[in-house]
This record gives sequence, structure tokens and C-alpha cells, in this order.
Amino acid sequence: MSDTPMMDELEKGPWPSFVREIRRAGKQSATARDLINILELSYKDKKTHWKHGGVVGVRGYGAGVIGRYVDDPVQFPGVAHFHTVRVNQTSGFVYNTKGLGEIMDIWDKRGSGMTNMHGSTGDLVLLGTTSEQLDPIFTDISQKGWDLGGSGSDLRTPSCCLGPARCEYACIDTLAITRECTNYYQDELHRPAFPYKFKIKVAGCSNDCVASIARSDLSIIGTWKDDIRIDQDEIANYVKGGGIDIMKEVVMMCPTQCIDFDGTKMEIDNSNCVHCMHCINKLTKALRVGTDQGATILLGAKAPIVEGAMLASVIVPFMKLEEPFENLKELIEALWEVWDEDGKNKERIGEFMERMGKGEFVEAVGEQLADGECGIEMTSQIDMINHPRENPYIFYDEYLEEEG
Amino acid sequence: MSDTPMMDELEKGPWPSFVREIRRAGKQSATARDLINILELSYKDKKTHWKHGGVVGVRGYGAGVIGRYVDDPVQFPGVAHFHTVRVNQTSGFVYNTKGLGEIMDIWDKRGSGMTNMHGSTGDLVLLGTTSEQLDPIFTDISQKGWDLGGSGSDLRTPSCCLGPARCEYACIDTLAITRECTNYYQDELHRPAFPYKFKIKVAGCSNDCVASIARSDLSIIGTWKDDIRIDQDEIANYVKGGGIDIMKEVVMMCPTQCIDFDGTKMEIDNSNCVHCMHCINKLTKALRVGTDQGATILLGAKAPIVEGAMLASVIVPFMKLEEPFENLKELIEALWEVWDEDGKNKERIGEFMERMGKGEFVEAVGEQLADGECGIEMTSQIDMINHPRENPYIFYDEYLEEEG
Amino acid sequence: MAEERITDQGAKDYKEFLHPVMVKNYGQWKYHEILKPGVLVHVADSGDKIYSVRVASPRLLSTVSIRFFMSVADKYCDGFLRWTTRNNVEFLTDKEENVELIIKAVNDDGWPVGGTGRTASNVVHTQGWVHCHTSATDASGIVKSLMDEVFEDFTSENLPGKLKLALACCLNMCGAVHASDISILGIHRRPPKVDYHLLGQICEIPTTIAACPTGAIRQDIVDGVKAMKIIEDQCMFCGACYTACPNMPLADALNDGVSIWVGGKIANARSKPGFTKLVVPFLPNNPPRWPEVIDAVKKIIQVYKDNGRKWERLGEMIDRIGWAKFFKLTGFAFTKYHIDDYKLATKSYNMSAHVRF
Amino acid sequence: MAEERITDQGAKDYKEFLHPVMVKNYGQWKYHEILKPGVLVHVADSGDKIYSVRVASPRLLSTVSIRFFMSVADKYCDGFLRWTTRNNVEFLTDKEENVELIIKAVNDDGWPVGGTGRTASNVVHTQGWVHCHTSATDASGIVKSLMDEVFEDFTSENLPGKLKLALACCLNMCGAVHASDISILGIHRRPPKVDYHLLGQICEIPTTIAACPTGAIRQDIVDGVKAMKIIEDQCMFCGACYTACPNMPLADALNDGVSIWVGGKIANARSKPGFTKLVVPFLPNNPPRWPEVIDAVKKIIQVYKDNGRKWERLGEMIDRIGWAKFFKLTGFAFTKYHIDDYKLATKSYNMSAHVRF
Ligand code: SRM
Ligand code: SRM
Ligand code: SRM
Ligand code: SRM
Ligand code: SF4
Ligand code: SF4
Ligand code: SF4
Ligand code: SF4
Ligand code: SF4
Ligand code: SF4
Ligand code: SF4
Ligand code: SF4
Repeated sequence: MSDTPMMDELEKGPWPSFVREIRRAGKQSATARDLINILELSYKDKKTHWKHGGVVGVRGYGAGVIGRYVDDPVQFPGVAHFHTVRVNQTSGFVYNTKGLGEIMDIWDKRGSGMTNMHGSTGDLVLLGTTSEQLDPIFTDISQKGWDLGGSGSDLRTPSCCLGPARCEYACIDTLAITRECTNYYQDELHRPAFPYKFKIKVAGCSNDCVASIARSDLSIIGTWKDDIRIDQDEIANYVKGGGIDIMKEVVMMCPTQCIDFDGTKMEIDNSNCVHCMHCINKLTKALRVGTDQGATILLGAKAPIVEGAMLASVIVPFMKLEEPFENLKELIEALWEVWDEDGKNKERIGEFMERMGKGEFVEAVGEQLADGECGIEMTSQIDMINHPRENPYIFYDEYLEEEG
Repeated sequence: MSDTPMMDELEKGPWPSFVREIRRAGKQSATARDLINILELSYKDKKTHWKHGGVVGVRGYGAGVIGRYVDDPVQFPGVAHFHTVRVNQTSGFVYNTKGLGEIMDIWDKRGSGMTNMHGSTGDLVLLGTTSEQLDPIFTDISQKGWDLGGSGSDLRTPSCCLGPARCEYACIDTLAITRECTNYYQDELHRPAFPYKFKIKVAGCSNDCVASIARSDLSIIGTWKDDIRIDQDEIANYVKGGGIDIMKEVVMMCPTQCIDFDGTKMEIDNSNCVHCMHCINKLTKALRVGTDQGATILLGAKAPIVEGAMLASVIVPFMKLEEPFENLKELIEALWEVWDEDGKNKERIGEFMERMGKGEFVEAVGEQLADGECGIEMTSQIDMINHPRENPYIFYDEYLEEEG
Repeated sequence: MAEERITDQGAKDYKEFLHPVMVKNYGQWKYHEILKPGVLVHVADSGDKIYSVRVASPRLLSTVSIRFFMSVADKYCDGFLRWTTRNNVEFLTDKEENVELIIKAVNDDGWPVGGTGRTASNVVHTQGWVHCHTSATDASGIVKSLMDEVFEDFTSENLPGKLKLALACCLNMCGAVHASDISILGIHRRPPKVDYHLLGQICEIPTTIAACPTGAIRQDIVDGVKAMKIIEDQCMFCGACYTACPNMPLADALNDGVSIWVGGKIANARSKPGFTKLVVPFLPNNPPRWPEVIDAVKKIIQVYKDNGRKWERLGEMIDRIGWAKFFKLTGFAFTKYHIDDYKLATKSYNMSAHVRF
Repeated sequence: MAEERITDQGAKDYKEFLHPVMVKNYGQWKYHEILKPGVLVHVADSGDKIYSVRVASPRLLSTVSIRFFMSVADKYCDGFLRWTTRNNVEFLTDKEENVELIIKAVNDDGWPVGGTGRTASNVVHTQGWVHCHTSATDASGIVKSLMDEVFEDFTSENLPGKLKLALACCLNMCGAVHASDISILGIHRRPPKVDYHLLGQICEIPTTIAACPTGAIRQDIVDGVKAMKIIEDQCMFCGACYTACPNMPLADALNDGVSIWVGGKIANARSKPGFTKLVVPFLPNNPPRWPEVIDAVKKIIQVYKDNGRKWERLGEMIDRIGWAKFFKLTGFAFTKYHIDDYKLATKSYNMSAHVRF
């Protein structure tokens, strides 16, 4: 009988098997071979065999590597060290074979041959190497023009949807914004100095194909301010085509019921459109996002620990975003400034904003921005909330002093 | 010029004037006359002239009287004392002239001649008398069969809508329930011994004409379990009558879209009906509540202080309520038991339930009820909440201990 | 020495006080009609009918007026009358011909009829300067000023749906302010001015400290005596400490005033019950007629009249058109005060890219 | 001594890595069509077209397989390929005739094509026992077991709308677990077992205490040395303390397992984004194939298939039919664990008489 019956079982079935992957790598790598063995043991014991990672890294960088050690290095010497290296992916996760080949060569030489394409945050994750290899790996990838991503209390590697490179809905240049945020803030990315991690994700429209609203402290979502463009001829084609019941699948599903359709002509009350994308998604040939494009900026998404999970919420209902994105940078820096000033250790910016009160937070950021060059006006706005407060515990700033 | 120009101003206009009322009373009462004077002063000073009330009351009772003193008894001797007496209203606020006349006579003799018909909680409030008159007033009203209401940390006077006495929607006998709760719990009403106040309100249906869901710790709302009764002939009459656009005003406004109407015949998917009352309200001749009637019991409404305002939330999705309401009493006592046990001083039962966790609270009440005679089963049920938890911080009770 | 003392009798039996037609048809009602504003007829399965005439009341009633109501009831209603849960008076009769006679009688003494169906309701309100020590504003005066101005909306069915009004004179909210269509709420804006000297003597210090929702009260020592102090920037002026301790008054003529809230609801009809939401954070106390407050409420009502669909409550209308549009239509300014910052605040954040331009 | 060291270059320029047709038509796309599951064509204003073939991936990829993908890209895509935000591989070509060739090539090496339109997505997931020290379950094994079973829903458009799946192996939730259609979440159920002896030496005690969301950790003295203790009934097993301090492991073979959550969503399409909600509080870890977990997920998918309306996401469907009905249809038990008891809990209470029977 096999030493790894459970791993073997997971090589079966139609879905691509991670076990096959590890075994493919195992052809050249003792690390990958011991990974299978330790995994089999975890499956048997029903628990992890990894120890809390120590501080390992690359000279001059405080981030980009996650340390990991097995709990029984004698039995499993191949994974005695099993650190991961986070390499900055390109915007939109696009590659050509030449570039990707560079990484593969280095990793076959210096690591386990296993990767995560990609990590949850977006990095190209190289999975499993030793402390000694870390610096050489860095040197090698640097030579080829690659760099490390974030980890710890720093800016994490920004990521985005493919946006304008392939998608008709993109209202902003997601790829350019992502690269600019990454490359302009190299120090913040590589040398942790924030109260806690800070993630940026950029989606070209509110379909949010990069899950920015759930997974990034700063969520940048493309949108438009003017009217949805309607091509009535194409509407007619859809009606003729019969593939879609426009009334049922589009008009009735509009969240604000702001579409009027008489069976041939479509009209939209754009003042009541919330830019949800549904009608445009369904009638992609007939409807198009408006031309006055920009982004809605949202703040504060995070996983549950400590104060409970949060989705990002609107902080700027609309702003233009054009190269070199000076206004965005000013905004980001103002946000960091306010958070840095009063954020507690391990307090995400969303939790911080909640503790401070969103109105006060917005005011503080607004004060930072007042000195800026881009003239961004940041004040409390109704689109930041679903509805005004229900609670009468209002901290009025001003009160009049006694007369005389 | 008048001494009370602002009061005079408020005698003008088409809406009945409280100033005229006070002046009417003032014809016989010095207290009422000084009330006008002190009010005029408050209007001038833009602040109250009443002092924090001391502890005044009626012998043997800890409740039913609110003490009040003016801050300048020398200038305003008529209102030096200005206590209020809370008299239990009848269920549904119904009176005949004989009964009401008894109160009027006593009040003309021993008080200011001013009343609140009724107080926000429901009491018939006699407004303004002196400490010396309190006991005599109590003796007088007792003679006539009236009694005092609640105040302080006790059961407050229960109240209800007119329900079955006049309304076709009533699914429970609101008046009988209210009187039973009042009279059965005399000690709890008159002698404060709870952590804080406890209010009961009873509405015959979910229109909730007594605002129970917003204003009572225990909100009892009539409902039904079987199907809405439909009289198709009357539907036809409505269609003919033309006074109502059934499609627009009823079908489209059903919150779960569970009504089917083809222009003549109406069908309801009762399994998806949430008993909101809208369709029945609008087609009162054609639709009727079902015949398997009972109540939904909700817990915890309160004003903002301290933990924020709360609406009551479902604690028993459905229970039968029939005289002598033993099951209701068992439930109430179980609720009090759990609250009394661990509630903090000035912690309303809704706040307590929130602090304890609704699931734990329900379990604790269920344990109390397990010993009861009515066999009420109280377990966590999905109708208690809008949706299951979003937060993964689950306090699992059970865990397995190491084997062997 | 114990005298014969009657106690704990409880509430009087309502059955004595029900009109005989209501006793006979108790629980057997079939349907009702609104004959005109303020006049209802309820029809029983038996075919019996009871007519109700609803009469406005300022709630603060003299025995004189109540005796007047009694005289009307004696004349036309076999001696039966009632009050509603919103403090209106209702005259009950089984004789259709008495309806107009009742209306005439009450009108002649200055009492309007209305408040049923799609009208503005009477205002659930509280004590204010008439009786309460914690009030930040008066109750009766604002109610009178408001109802004088929206009088037509009480006597005629001018509105898309019911419009439930409420007022409370402080954050204790002795009414339905947190769940009405339009609410007026008295509001303090200064921390209590602690009277240090009396403190230790009159108040229980731990109780007072525990009363504060934000933990703004700290133990202090003044002249060697235990006292309290208020961390002013943690105080949001709720008055909970004053309820617990008389030596911490908040009333302040310059800073007290009124806030306005909208869109709450209690009935389960259609949408679930919901809380009111802030629209105007502060308006000054301007007695006797509070013109700023009345203006603001009238603006809201006008927007409701212009935009509401039939049966739609104010809050349901706002949900449909969006808060942004509601603020635009009313012209009220949106400020940081509108953004909740209490414990459940995040649930009110717009966690979406749903934005209207 | 300073050697020439290149640092802080940042991300590589994506422009190098875009197919020439995408460079040419950058930002000028007009519409797209799904030609069949896994195959998209995007048409530019210019009339140019780019075809995408989406290939499933277990995310955990060997360089061997990546080199295989590179060979396909070289053959049919001018050397261009990409990954999606859900870890699938996409081959990009302007030549329609290459589409089937790509599909054949990848299929031959065991890689299925699908995942577009109204299909079950690939599973966003995390490290599990493959790399992480805090995991309460494995990630890759459950994903593999699940996708083997719902394979058809990935390769064919069987569903009412998109079905986004996610898994995280502990409450840190390194994925989109809090906002997916169906989420699987690893969960501990025992308080950490504090290793008292090492404590003072390895951990910063105040940091660890501060890490606990419920304040369950207290300072303690053991054998005269500063240590920590856990108030067990205040612990809800989140693992935040373990992240801060290695000497508080939670892993426990008997008590670790998996919970299942549904109805979250990220896209703003129609309804606002929303959190997932608990449906199954606990299922045991049962490697290698976690049959209980897979069964539960399949049940949910079946209910979605049977009841969802076209384009409706799972959570939107549940909102329409009601949670009660969803529990009835799936057959899951409702327990006290389903009732939120964290800080925003009250907002989830049913504050209405809206009840279904
Ligand atoms: C590698 C990765 C999971 C993966 O399989 O892809 C990962 C792995 C870890 N995460 Fe994560 N997180 C990863 C993306 C995320 C995400 C998703 C995202 O970024 O879109 C989240 C949720 C979003 C968020 O940021 O809130 C996430 C929320 C956390 C948290 C909880 C943070 C919070 O504020 O609630 C922790 C705990 C912590 O930071 O102390 C955490 C901690 C960790 C640690 C470092 C474990 C720990 O206890 O310190 C994990 C190391 C595992 C290992 O051994 O490799 N990880 N982590 C992801 C990073 C790869 C990359 O760089 O691309
Ligand atoms: C008389 C009455 C107002 C009225 O004009 O009708 C009233 C008057 C007072 N209420 Fe009230 N409450 C009255 C109904 C209410 C209601 C409405 C209701 O019962 O439907 C509420 C909101 C619902 C609730 O119970 O939460 C209410 C919530 C409060 C609170 C806040 C309680 C909370 O948990 O948030 C306080 C403060 C307190 O109890 O310390 C309070 C306290 C007070 C005090 C005793 C003032 C104080 O600071 O201690 C007021 C005495 C005023 C006076 O001088 O007469 N009153 N109080 C109402 C009782 C009359 C009656 O018995 O019929
Ligand atoms: C008399 C009274 C009950 C009592 O025991 O005193 C009462 C009586 C009736 N109510 Fe009510 N409601 C009464 C207070 C309420 C309240 C409580 C309140 O105002 O504080 C509510 C909930 C308020 C809220 O939602 O904020 C209330 C919400 C309703 C509704 C639901 C309206 C809606 O669509 O939102 C109906 C149904 C309808 O009118 O279609 C209703 C229906 C009715 C009916 C038609 C029931 C019937 O067939 O007898 C009665 C006449 C309605 C009318 O006036 O148009 N009643 N009704 C109360 C009169 C108060 C007043 O003087 O103005
Ligand atoms: C390739 C990818 C972007 C990328 O840069 O990698 C992508 C590509 C497209 N998405 Fe997406 N989405 C991608 C992840 C997402 C995500 C994020 C996620 O899955 O974590 C979401 C939000 C998920 C959520 O709501 O929980 C997402 C929600 C949508 C929606 C909204 C669906 C809805 O009605 O709720 C649309 C619109 C539609 O399909 O009608 C959309 C539409 C599209 C279109 C049609 C846009 C276009 O014209 O190019 C693309 C093909 C759709 C398809 O696969 O059916 N995309 N899309 C991502 C593919 C992931 C995968 O491999 O499965
Ligand atoms: S988020 Fe919008 S722009 Fe970006 S890929 Fe998705 S649909 Fe296209
Ligand atoms: S984008 Fe959404 S809100 Fe706007 S019109 Fe289309 S469906 Fe309606
Ligand atoms: S709550 Fe229902 S039963 Fe009671 S009066 Fe109102 S409509 Fe009638
Ligand atoms: S009572 Fe309400 S939910 Fe039920 S069918 Fe009528 S309108 Fe719909
Ligand atoms: S609301 Fe405040 S001021 Fe008004 S009566 Fe109640 S406690 Fe007094
Ligand atoms: S007014 Fe309220 S917030 Fe201010 S100190 Fe008193 S109790 Fe605290
Ligand atoms: S979810 Fe938890 S166990 Fe899984 S990778 Fe993230 S931190 Fe590790
Ligand atoms: S597991 Fe979480 S709740 Fe339990 S002690 Fe650790 S940090 Fe606190």
C-alpha cells in the first residue's frame, strides 16, 4: 500500500489536482516530495504541522517573505524550511512566456518548484524555499526586473481587474493606476511602517471583478457621471433576437426601477440610476457606460479580526482619475496621514474610521487635503451612507458660550 | 399689555389650544393659573423651570406618582408642588360618562383640573397636585374602583388598541389580554422590584395601532397561521367599483410579491406571505385574516438611553392566546426570571438580551419554561432574525475532550 | 389601627365602558369604511354598524373640556366615548343620523374632526416645559404651532398615505419619536454643568457614572471631597446623568433646541417597521411658534405630497427616490452629524458603489 | 563595501505583457460574447477581436505545468497568457481558429475549460495544511473534492447566475469568504491551550491581550512569572491571540472543522454587495474528501438551481423566498449559533411581525 493513500485519492477526479502538481514538482525537488509527506500526515492527524514562522527576509526589505518551518524537521528535512516569497504580479496578471519563464527558471533553481498563481492579495507566490536561498532569489529576480510584494504592516501589493485591456465596461485605467500605486509607493510596500496592513484594489466598474469592495482597505471602482449611452437599434436587435426577455431580465431587475421600456424603446432616468451595471451587463451591445468617467473610492474592507468583517464604504462618491493620478496620491497620503497619526497597532483603517466616527474621519482627511495641490474637497456627503443616522447621540462641535 | 403674550399667541389658530385648556382649568384652580405663568417664563427664558422630582407617593405603593416642584415657589406658589398621578386607563381607552365623571369630580376637588388624556405609556394622567393631596386622591379613586398605574422600575401600565371591540382585523382579544396582564400583576405594577421599567403593549394585528413594536418591552401582535380568506365576489366588486387599482395599489405593493392577480381572480401564496396586512387593509371587504389566530410575541423595544433605541424583535413567532392566558403568563414570568437574575440596574430587557446574546437568552428562557405547565417550547427559530449571523465569532458550547 | 384600605384593584373593567353594539359584535367585525375624514363606520357580520367620529385633542385637557365631551357623548352616544392611542377623542354611536350632530357640537366648541386615512396624524408628544425637568424644548407649544399650520392635512385626505407625527422634548424620547414619519426631538448641546459642591451629598456617584452611555463621567476629588467631572469632548448631551443626578443640569437657553427626523414607521404594512433618520441636526428654540421648525416640517410634507405614491409612507418614498434626492428636494444641508458614529454605525455606511449623480 | 544592489524597482510593466491586439484596442472595447462556457470574444470599436479561453487551475501550480501553459501560449497565443482574479488561466488570441486547438491542448494535459457566465466559479482559497500554521482545516483538499463533484456546473451554464465559491482555513479569512455565494470556513472550537512556561519569554503579553476581540485573555502569574490565562467561556476560538503569540495554539484534531456560509456577493449588480451568512455551524474534518461538507454544498447548489430566477444570485434568491424556506428546502437545522451575538447583532434581529408560516 502507498505511504500516501489520501494524497493518492486526491489525484483522482476531473478537476485539476494539486497533488499532481506537487508530484510534478517532486520529480526535481525533495522539498516538494516532503510536502506530500507532511500533507499526508496532516490529513491523518487532522491538523497542521507548520510552526509559527520566525522573522526571515531579504536584506533591506522588511516584507515580501513569509517564514515557515515544519514541526518535525528530522522526519521531514525537505520542508525544514518552507518559506514563501511574494513576487509582485503585473497589473491584471498578464504575462508573456519570456517574462514568466524568467521566474520559472529561478524558482526551479532555488525553490520547491511550487507556486500559487496567485496569492489572495495578488502576488505571484513562490512556495517553499530555505532561509539561505532568500537573498539569492531576490538578487536573481531583481536582475530580471522583478521585485517583491508586501507583507506585514505595510502597503500590500495592489491588484486590479483586466479592465481597459479587454473589457468594454472599464471606466478607469485599472492597470495604470495599479502599477502607479505599486511603483510610486515602493518604500511603503517594502518597509512596514503603518499601524497595520493596507490593501489597494482597482476595479474598472462596479461589477468589481477583483473583489475590491470586500478585500481592500482602499477600493477604487470605475463609474460615470453622465448618462448611460443607449443604442436603440441594438435594443431592437435584442428584441428581435429573442435571446433575452428585456422586461423580466433587465427592467424589472433594475434596483431603482429607473428604466422605462415600452417593448421597443428604452429610456433611463439617469438621476435615479445607482450605476449598478446590471442593465449594461445584460444588454452589452445596446447599452454603454457614460463618457464622463472616473471612480468611486471606498475605504475599509477587511476580514473579521478584530472588530468584525467590513466591506469598504464610499469615501469619495466620484473623482476623475487620469495619469499621473496626482489627486489619487494626494488622497492616499492624506488617508495614511490621519491613520498613522491616531491608529492603534493592528488597527485597520476601516476599524480606525469606525472608532473615530466616519464624519470626523472625513473632516480630518479633508483638512489634510486642504493644503494639497489638487484642490480635492472632502466633506461629508450623503452617498457615503445608506441613510442618515438613527441614533440621537450627536457630538455637536459648536455650542454658544454664555452671553455678556 | 398682557403678562403672558406668548401664551396668548398660542390661543390663536384652528388647532385646539392647550393654553385655552389651562385657562379653562384656571377658572377654578390657582395651580392652573400659575402653570400659565411659569410656562410664559419658560418661553421667555427658553428653559424649563421644574426641578428634579423628589420621592413622593401613596402609602403602600412604590409607583404611580411623579414628583415635581417649581424652582421658584415664592413667585409661583400655585405650582410649588406639581405632582402627577398616573391612573390606570381602561383597556382600549374606552369610557362611559359615569366612570369618567368620577375621576373628573375627584380631580376638580383635589388637583389642578388639568389632565393628559393619555400619557405616552397609556395612563390617564392627572397633572398637578400637592404632596398632601396624594393619599386622599388615591383613597377617592379607590372607592370608585380605579387604581394607579406604574412608574419607576416596575411593570408599567399595559395598553392596547381597540381590537375586537371595533376592528375587523383583530386576531387576539387585545382588551382582555391587557386587563389580565394589568390585574394579575398588581404587585409588579405597584411595587418596583425589576432591574428597570417593563412595558407591555398589545395590538390586534400587525398594523400595530398601539405602536407596541416601538414602545414596549413586550409587544404582543395578533396574527394568523392559515390562509388569508378571499372573497372572490368582493374582489370582482372592487374591480367593478374602480376605486382602487388592485394591481398597482395591492399586488405590486406586497412585500414578498406573493399575490397573483389576473384582473379578476386573486390567489395568494400563503407560504410566502409575511402577514404584513397591506392587502387586507386595502381590500377590507374581500380579504380577511385567517381563522387560525394567535400572536407573534416580540421583545425589547425602548428609547435610546443607554444602548441606543431598539425596536422589539420576535421572540415567539406564533402562539395561541386564549383566556385565561396561562401560557402568556408563564412566558412573561420566565422572561422576568431570566432578566431579574442577571440584568443590571437600569438595563432594559432588550439591552440585556443583546448583551447576553439572543440565542443564549432564548435558551435560558426555554429552560425556565421547560418546568412550566403549558408546555411552551422555546428554541432558537429563524423568524427571530432577519438573516443568520454574518460574524464568525461563534461561542460553541460543546467541544470534545481529548480521547483516552 | 389598620384602616380598611382598598389597594391593588387593577384597571377597571372595559366591558362596562363599551357601547352595547360593540359588546354584541365583539370580535365579529367584517369591514369598515371611512365615510369622510374623521368619520368611520364599522360593519359587523351581523350587519350592525358602529359609527366613530374622531376629534382632535391637544392631549392636555381640562376637566372642563372633558365634561363638555361627556355632554356630547350623553346626548348622541348613549354616554360612550373613547380616546385613541394618539390622544384623539372618538365618539361612538350606532345612529348614522347622529354623526353630523356630533360634528356640529364639537366644532362649535372649537374641536376639529379628522385624522383618519391618508391624513397627518395628531402629534404624539410629551411634557416639555409644562411638567418635565429634563426638557430641551417645549412640547405643547410646538405641537400647537405645527398643527395650526398643517391643519388642512388633518381635516382632508391630502397625502399619499398616513403621516404619523411625534415630538419628544429630550433624548429620553417618551413617545414614538424613534419610529414616526416625522419626528421633532428636543436636544441639548452642552455638557452638564456640574455643581461640585452638592455632588457628593445628593448623588450616588457610581450610579451616575454608570448612567453615561459614552463613559464621559469620571470620579474626581474637589476640595478633598469625592465628586465627578465630565470629559467634555466625550459628552453627547444625552442627559442620562441628569436623570440619575439632579446636580448635573443640561438646560441651556442658548444651546438647547430641536432636531428633525424622518422616515420611521411602526406598522408592518408592506415594509418592516423602521427607525427615523436625522435630517435637521439643530434648530433654535424660538417660542412661541418655532417658525424654523414648522417651516422645515412643512417642507418635508410638501416633498412627500409631490413625490409619494398612493399608500407609500414617507420612509418608503425616500427609499425609492434615494436620500440624496430627498435632501436635494427639501434643500436641507448634509453634514457630518448625519453620519452615524454610534455602535451600530457601520451598518449605515454605503458599502457599495451604488451612487446617484 | 556596498555592492551594486537593485532594489525597489516595483512591478514590471504590464504593457510588455499585453497581446498586441489588446494594446491596439486598449480602452476601446465595444462588447463581448460568451461563445461557450470558458470561451469569450471581445469585440473592439475597431472591429478587432480577442478570444479568451479560460482554463481551470488548482492555484497550487508546479513550474512544470506553468511551462506547459507557456508552451500552449507560444503555440497559439503569440506567447501571451494571463491569470484571472480567481486563479484561472486565460489564453488570449486574435485567431478564432486557435480556440479549439487551445482547448484540445489543455484538455489533453488534464485541464478543463469553463467558468464563465452562469457557472460555478473556481474556488478562491488559501493555504490550509499546505503552508499555514493557523489553519483549522485544509484548503486544497476540500477545493479539489468539491470541484470534482460540481465539475459539470463549471463546464456548463447550469445555474441561474454566477455562483462564486470561496474557502478560508481559519477566521483570518485570507479570501472572499465573508462575501461569496457559498463559503467554506475552517473553524476552531477550543480555546488555545496556553503553554505557560514559554509564555513570558516568547510573547509580548500586552500585545497578545490586546489582540483578543472579546477580552478573554488576562494577565496571570504562574510560578512567580508573568503569564497569561484564558477565560474560557469568553473565548470564541478566533485565533487572533495565536497570530500574536505562538504559545497559544488552537489546533485540535477533535474540535477543528468547517462551517458553511451563503448568500454573500461582491458585484454591485442589482443589489448591494453583502456579507455571507451562516448556514451550517460545524462539520467535522473528514479527509481526504470531506463528504459531509461536499454534500452540504451540493444541497445548497441544488436548491439554487431549483428556485433561482435567471441572473439572480443565491443571496438574492434567498431574500426573495425567505430564510425560513431556504432552511426548509436545504434541510439544515437552525440553532442558536445562527443568531448573531456580536456587536452589530441587533441589526439582524427581526424587528417586525413579518413572519412566514
Ligand atoms: C498567502 C495568503 C493566503 C493565500 O493562500 O493566498 C495569506 C496568508 C496568510 N495570511 Fe492573510 N493571506 C493572504 C491574503 C489575505 C486576504 C485576501 C486579500 O488580500 O485579498 C485577507 C482578507 C482581506 C484583509 O486583508 O482583511 C487576509 C487576511 C488575513 C488576516 C486578517 C486581517 C484582518 O484585519 O482581519 C491575517 C491575520 C493577521 O494579519 O494577523 C492574515 C494572516 C496571514 C498569515 C500571515 C498567517 C498569520 O497568522 O500570520 C498567513 C500566512 C500563510 C502562509 O503560511 O503562507 N491574513 N489575508 C494571501 C496573501 C498572498 C498574496 O500576497 O497574494
Ligand atoms: C409622562 C410621560 C410622558 C408624557 O407626556 O406622556 C413620561 C414622562 C417621563 N419619562 Fe418617560 N414618560 C412617558 C412615557 C415614556 C415612553 C413611551 C411609552 O411608554 O410608550 C418612553 C419610550 C419607550 C421606552 O420605555 O423606552 C419613555 C422613555 C423614558 C426614558 C428612557 C428609557 C430608556 O430605556 O431609554 C426615561 C429615562 C429614565 O427612565 O430614566 C424616561 C423618564 C421620564 C421622566 C420620569 C423624567 C426623568 O428624567 O426621570 C418623565 C417625567 C415627566 C414628568 O415630569 O411628568 N422616560 N417614557 C409618559 C408616561 C405617561 C404614562 O404613564 O402614560
Ligand atoms: C383608533 C386607532 C386605534 C386605537 O385603538 O386607538 C386606529 C384605528 C385604525 N387603524 Fe390604525 N389606529 C390607530 C393608531 C395607529 C398607529 C399607532 C400610532 O399612530 O402611533 C399605527 C402605526 C403607525 C405607524 O406605522 O407609524 C397605525 C397604523 C395603521 C395602518 C397601517 C398604515 C400603513 O399603511 O402604514 C392601518 C391600515 C390602513 O390604514 O390601511 C391602520 C388601520 C386602522 C383602522 C382602519 C382599523 C380598523 O379597521 O378599525 C382604524 C381606522 C384607521 C384610520 O384612522 O384611518 N392603522 N394606526 C388609532 C388612531 C390613532 C389616531 O388617533 O390617529
Ligand atoms: C476574468 C475576470 C476579471 C479578471 O481580471 O480576472 C472577469 C471577467 C469578466 N467579468 Fe467578472 N471577472 C472576474 C471576476 C469577477 C468577480 C470577482 C470574484 O469572482 O472574486 C466578480 C464579483 C463576484 C461577486 O459578485 O461575488 C465578478 C462579477 C461580474 C459580474 C456581476 C455578476 C452578477 O450579476 O452578480 C459581471 C456581469 C455579468 O456577468 O453579467 C461580470 C462580467 C465580466 C465580464 C463579462 C466583463 C467583460 O466584458 O470582460 C468578463 C467575463 C465574465 C465571465 O467570466 O462570465 N463579472 N467577476 C475574473 C474572472 C474570475 C474567474 O476566473 O472566475
Ligand atoms: S470590474 Fe468591470 S471593468 Fe473590470 S473586468 Fe469586471 S466588468 Fe470589466
Ligand atoms: S445601471 Fe443599474 S441602476 Fe442604473 S439603470 Fe442600469 S440596472 Fe438600473
Ligand atoms: S392594530 Fe390591527 S386590530 Fe388593532 S386597531 Fe389596528 S388594525 Fe385593528
Ligand atoms: S398580508 Fe402582506 S405579505 Fe401577505 S399577501 Fe398580503 S400584502 Fe402580501
Ligand atoms: S421626553 Fe424628556 S423632557 Fe420630555 S417628558 Fe420625557 S423625559 Fe421629560
Ligand atoms: S449628558 Fe450624557 S454623555 Fe454627557 S455626561 Fe451626561 S450621561 Fe454622559
Ligand atoms: S485563512 Fe487562516 S489558515 Fe488559511 S492561510 Fe489565511 S491565516 Fe492561514
Ligand atoms: S482564540 Fe480569540 S477569543 Fe479566544 S482567547 Fe484567543 S484571541 Fe481571544
